[in-house]
Amino acid sequence: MSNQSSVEILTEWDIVAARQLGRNVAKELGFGTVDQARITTAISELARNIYLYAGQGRIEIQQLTENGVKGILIIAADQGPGIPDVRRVMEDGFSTSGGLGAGLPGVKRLMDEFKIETIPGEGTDIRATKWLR
Amino acid sequence: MSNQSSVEILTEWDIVAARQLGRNVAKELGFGTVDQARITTAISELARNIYLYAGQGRIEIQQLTENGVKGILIIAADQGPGIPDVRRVMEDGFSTSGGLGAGLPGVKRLMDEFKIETIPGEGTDIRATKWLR
Amino acid sequence: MVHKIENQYKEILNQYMQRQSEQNLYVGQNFSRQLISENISPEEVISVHKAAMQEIYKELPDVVWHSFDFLIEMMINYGLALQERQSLLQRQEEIRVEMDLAANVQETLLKTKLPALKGLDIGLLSIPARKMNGDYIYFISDEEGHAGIAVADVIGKGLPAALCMSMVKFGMDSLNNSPASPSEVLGVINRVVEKSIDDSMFVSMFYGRYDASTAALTYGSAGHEPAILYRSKTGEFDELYAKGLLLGVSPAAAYEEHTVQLEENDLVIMMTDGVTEGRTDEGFIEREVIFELIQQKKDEPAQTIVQHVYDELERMQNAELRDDFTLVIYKKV
Amino acid sequence: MVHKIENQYKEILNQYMQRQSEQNLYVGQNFSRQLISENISPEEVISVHKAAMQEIYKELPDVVWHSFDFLIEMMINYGLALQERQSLLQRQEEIRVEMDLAANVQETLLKTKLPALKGLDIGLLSIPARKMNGDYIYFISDEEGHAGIAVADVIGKGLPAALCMSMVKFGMDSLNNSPASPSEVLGVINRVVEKSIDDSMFVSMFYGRYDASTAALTYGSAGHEPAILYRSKTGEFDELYAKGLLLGVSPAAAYEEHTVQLEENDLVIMMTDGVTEGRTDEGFIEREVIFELIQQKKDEPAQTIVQHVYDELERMQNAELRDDFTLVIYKKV
Ligand SMILES: [Mn+2]
Ligand SMILES: [Mn+2]
Ligand SMILES: [Mn+2]
Ligand SMILES: [Mn+2]
Repeated sequence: MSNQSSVEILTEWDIVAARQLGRNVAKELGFGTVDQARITTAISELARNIYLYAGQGRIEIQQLTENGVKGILIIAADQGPGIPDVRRVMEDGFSTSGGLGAGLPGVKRLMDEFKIETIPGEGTDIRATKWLR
Repeated sequence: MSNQSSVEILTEWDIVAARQLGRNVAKELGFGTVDQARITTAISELARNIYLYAGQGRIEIQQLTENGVKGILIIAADQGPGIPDVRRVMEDGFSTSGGLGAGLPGVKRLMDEFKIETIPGEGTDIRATKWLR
Repeated sequence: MVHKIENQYKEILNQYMQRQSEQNLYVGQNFSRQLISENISPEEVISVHKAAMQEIYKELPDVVWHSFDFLIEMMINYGLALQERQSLLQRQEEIRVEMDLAANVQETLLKTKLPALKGLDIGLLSIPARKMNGDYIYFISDEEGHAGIAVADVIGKGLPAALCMSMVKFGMDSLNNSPASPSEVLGVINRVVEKSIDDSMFVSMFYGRYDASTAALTYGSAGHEPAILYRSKTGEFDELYAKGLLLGVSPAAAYEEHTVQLEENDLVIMMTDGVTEGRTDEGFIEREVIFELIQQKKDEPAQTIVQHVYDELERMQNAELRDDFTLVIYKKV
Repeated sequence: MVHKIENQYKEILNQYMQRQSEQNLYVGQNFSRQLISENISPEEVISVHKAAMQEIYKELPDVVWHSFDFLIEMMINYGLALQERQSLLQRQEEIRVEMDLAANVQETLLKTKLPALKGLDIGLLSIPARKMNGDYIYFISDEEGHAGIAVADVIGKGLPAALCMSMVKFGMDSLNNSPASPSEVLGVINRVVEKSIDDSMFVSMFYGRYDASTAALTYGSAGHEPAILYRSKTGEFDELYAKGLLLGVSPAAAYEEHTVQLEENDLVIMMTDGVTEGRTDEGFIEREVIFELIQQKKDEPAQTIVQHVYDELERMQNAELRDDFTLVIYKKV
């Protein structure tokens, strides 16, 4: 079962809209305050990456149910330049040492599952899931 | 100019007494709440080290004035077994990875100046200073 | 500066207290990144928060202020852990610089010269999984048209493997550029390895000696991944297998050698297990997949074939190399 | 578990709210260590704090609860930074293990056999400043009573230096245990180094060849710290200086050699600059200090003298080695 909705990311305001959408869904699913804030932060980070590096893209939020467990899936998709060196971007300290924010390792930590597909010149597709414990 | 007072460390209660003495002096000198808490934590750590590893010793608190700048000096002295490998004890992660507390690197970070003298079998003398900015 | 932060914080908090909107939380969170980058500790954040609340809501009961004081005390150890992160990041950077330098030294140390041999087109690639390479390619050649090509793999990765590899190189150097027969070469290196490294370290090696005048390839193996011979005429792939213990196991080990006759456009494919033991989410990559990749480019120069195989295998594995990857292809032209 | 923590927290907070004593803060701070060790993030602490306050002080106005919500949002990035610390600590531990393993490999790789020579008592010590040693001692000896003793130092420390050193070892190995004359040995190693490493890496080396039948020592140096000769009869210390470029600078470099005649109880002291360039808080340690230390133990076995010098110099420097430390003393007995 899945239930979806999405936000196009074009301006910085859309980041806020994506956050709001994610927080609403998370709340509705029954996530506590701290997890709501974590899910929202992950969305914020992904939306900001689209806004800063791809120019435009889309954040999609899906409600999941698997084996009776509910969860939230964030999809961040863009047709931007792609990430040339994924290994490096996923390294600790690469994006955070300057305090630039959580970076992709941060998103991975905030969520339970994380998957990235990127093709240089074609775009990036990131999927991150958090399950309701 | 210096003004001193001290607490013998024999029981865990004495750790609290040393903390109280340090916090009072820090407050009196004009340190803010956060710095008071940091100085107190440093004292706590040093007193706990004495209590745990030397069995007994002394925490001494001195008020300092140097070139018109006020400061607080903590002296932790014991006649315990000494520290066989100071280099290792001052390494990050050595004492903190198990969440055992700030350790000596923590004390060094909480204060502005830090000096350690230790002789195996004879004891340890640690001096840590924080200046009022 | 602290004053500026206090004012900014009060401003942002005040906005949020007026209206608990996502917008205001977004602004707050962005501000928290700035605080981290300025090394503001969590206990300071609580302290600034308390001060801001005191200005905005003077009338709140004392229990609220005491509660913040308690939080400040609780956060001191968290602040220390964060400072530790800073110094760990710095230490990590220092190690990275040292490793890069060491990888450079290793590269210069282990460099080998591609032989220019009539009738043989050689392509090669050796990519370490981490900083330091535990795979190794070594060429020997003489004036009379003989070329020796060795591919070796230290069991293990990283630094310890890289240190061992320097030994193989100097063992090969001691042959003074005379491409001897495989059983001789493997015997010499086996004794060097056996003498110089401890019992837990082993090296596998495949050695082929090509004679340009007869187009015959004589090969031997010390517990190494067999090479593959692609027959242009039939389109078939044959294993070049030879019996022999890993280097370093026993000083008395003996090494078989076999000879094959190369025909025009035949390919000899030497590699390490990093090529054949790649894994995707679905499991190991089948040998047939690699054969397929080679066939796709068989009419191109050897280097193009090598690069194609690497690119495709890397893509299948999501750019995650689990082991050092070394591939040498030579083509009889 | 989370429930247990919430209850404990409420209990401790409640105590503090009743009485703002140092005792209660001490209990709270000890509890915060436990929270960190259980990977409870700062945003969770604020959340637990808020819940506890809500239970104890239901009647507080909404602004208080909003204020905690804002703090939770502010702490998320702090929590992430803390998780990063955990993975950095783990990574640091992995690197430590790899370095230890590499240091072992290096030790086995570079091991050299002390020659048992009539009339010569040898003591030695080589201590790296970091994990990997960039100093090196190598012995050669033959059946006819000749012993070659080399002490080398790669310019630089750590990993890159250690990798270079393996090259010196294999260069020495290529001499096949025949203790040739210093100018020959230094010439051979110079060409190996020049060929194999890049222009930024140099090695200094002192080489002495002792002839047991005549008690003559012939020595040469490639830009290395001069050795010292202690004359037992006069109690004087003489420098054993020989002209020669660092190894690796120029393939054409030539190396001088000189010969001295050893008398009974004379000491030859070979070392690296890690011995002479030790520093205390007061500045460099004077050579005379080292001479003094040697004289104190001159009648003891060579190993005792070496150990005494190291122990005393280490003590003077507060156990902080700035450079690899290598000392070889041989005594004519
Ligand atoms: Mn390997
Ligand atoms: Mn391998
Ligand atoms: Mn050195
Ligand atoms: Mn040195």
